[in-house]
Amino acid sequence: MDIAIALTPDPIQPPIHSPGRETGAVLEFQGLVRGSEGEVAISALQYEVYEPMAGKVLREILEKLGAAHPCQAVTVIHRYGLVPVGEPAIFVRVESAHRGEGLALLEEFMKQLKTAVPIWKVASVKC
Amino acid sequence: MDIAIALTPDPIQPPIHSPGRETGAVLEFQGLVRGSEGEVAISALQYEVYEPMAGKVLREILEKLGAAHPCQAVTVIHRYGLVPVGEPAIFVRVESAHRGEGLALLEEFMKQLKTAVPIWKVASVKC
Amino acid sequence: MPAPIRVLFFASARDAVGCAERTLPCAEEGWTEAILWEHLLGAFPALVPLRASVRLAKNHEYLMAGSRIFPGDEVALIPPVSGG
Amino acid sequence: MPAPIRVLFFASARDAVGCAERTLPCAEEGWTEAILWEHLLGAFPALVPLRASVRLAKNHEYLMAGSRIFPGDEVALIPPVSGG
Repeated sequence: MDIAIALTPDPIQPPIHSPGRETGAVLEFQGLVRGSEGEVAISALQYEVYEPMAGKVLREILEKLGAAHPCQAVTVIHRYGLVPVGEPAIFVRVESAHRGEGLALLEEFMKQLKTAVPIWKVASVKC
Repeated sequence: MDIAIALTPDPIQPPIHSPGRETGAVLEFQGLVRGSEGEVAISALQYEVYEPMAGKVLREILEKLGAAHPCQAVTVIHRYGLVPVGEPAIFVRVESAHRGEGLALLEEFMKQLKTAVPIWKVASVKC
Repeated sequence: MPAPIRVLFFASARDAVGCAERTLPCAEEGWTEAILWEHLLGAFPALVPLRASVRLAKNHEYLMAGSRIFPGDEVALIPPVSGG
Repeated sequence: MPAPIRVLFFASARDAVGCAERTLPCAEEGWTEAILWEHLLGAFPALVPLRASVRLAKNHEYLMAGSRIFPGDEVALIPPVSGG
């Protein structure tokens, strides 16, 4: 399974994608910063990342998940620093022969991301 | 839940999307035509659709799923006629506050699409 | 004389019958699903092997158990679908 | 004299300690996780309330049960994560 991981302080640009002839399912997920936290309107969230460890843990998670749910390619981009409301903090693309493996991998990946990858929302900017 | 449905003989152009301030998850799925059927290399699949009924059934499915898994907006585009290998036959976008509802809706939608919506792969074009 | 019912054939049903659309004269008091199938299989014997897998729709909705078909209705033969 | 260990503080751990990085002198034979925590809590009492929720990483991997920390290692305090 091809794995591409990027951690970047810049706005996420989903990379151009040219699926292979045997790709039957392309799933893309974007997690956007929402405009409120509890009852408070915000304009941005601040993310912090422990970059070398986050990259390593992301790769380990994806390698294990790729063995359980064989997919063809996974791309993960996580932004850090200040991310404005409405913009993606994370982008995930999964390419697979059939949608079942892709959905399973994406769902499990997001769960593990949120328990194991050293990335934090550290502050919000009020409107 | 906003529902947009299109059935088209033309290449699918995912519509420009501007999520609302409370959208936290955008999921996109594309089902592509794969380059082989069994052991045979193909260059395209021919889809047939019973258009008025397909549109109606798609809407009914999405309305029911939106009650079970509240999302903000769903867009479905299904292409018919000849769809070349590597191009999407279906595009689905789900916008929701959190990814859980979106993933549940997408997964269930694809299952019901494949059992209830009058669209058929009727022929393949060998390479 | 009552309007005929319009019958649409899709995918393998169309291939079996050799046409996409036909009309069938229908009694004013309508037909049950079973009677409709009798007429269909009588008119199109090639449908016999498809009978078990084909669902019927009336006016763009799957036929509910107990529904009747009346003159002027649009009926469609829906073989197992394979979209996506 | 052995190299110190490098300790990195993230998110709430950084807020509690007031800095992102410190060094701690470490004995040549290394420390168990329990001994490391003793040193950390002694040097940074503000970490006490975070102790239960913070995981430790060594050289970019979560510390395994029974692992030891040696001079020159990079240790990180990982409060509950919240990416995505």
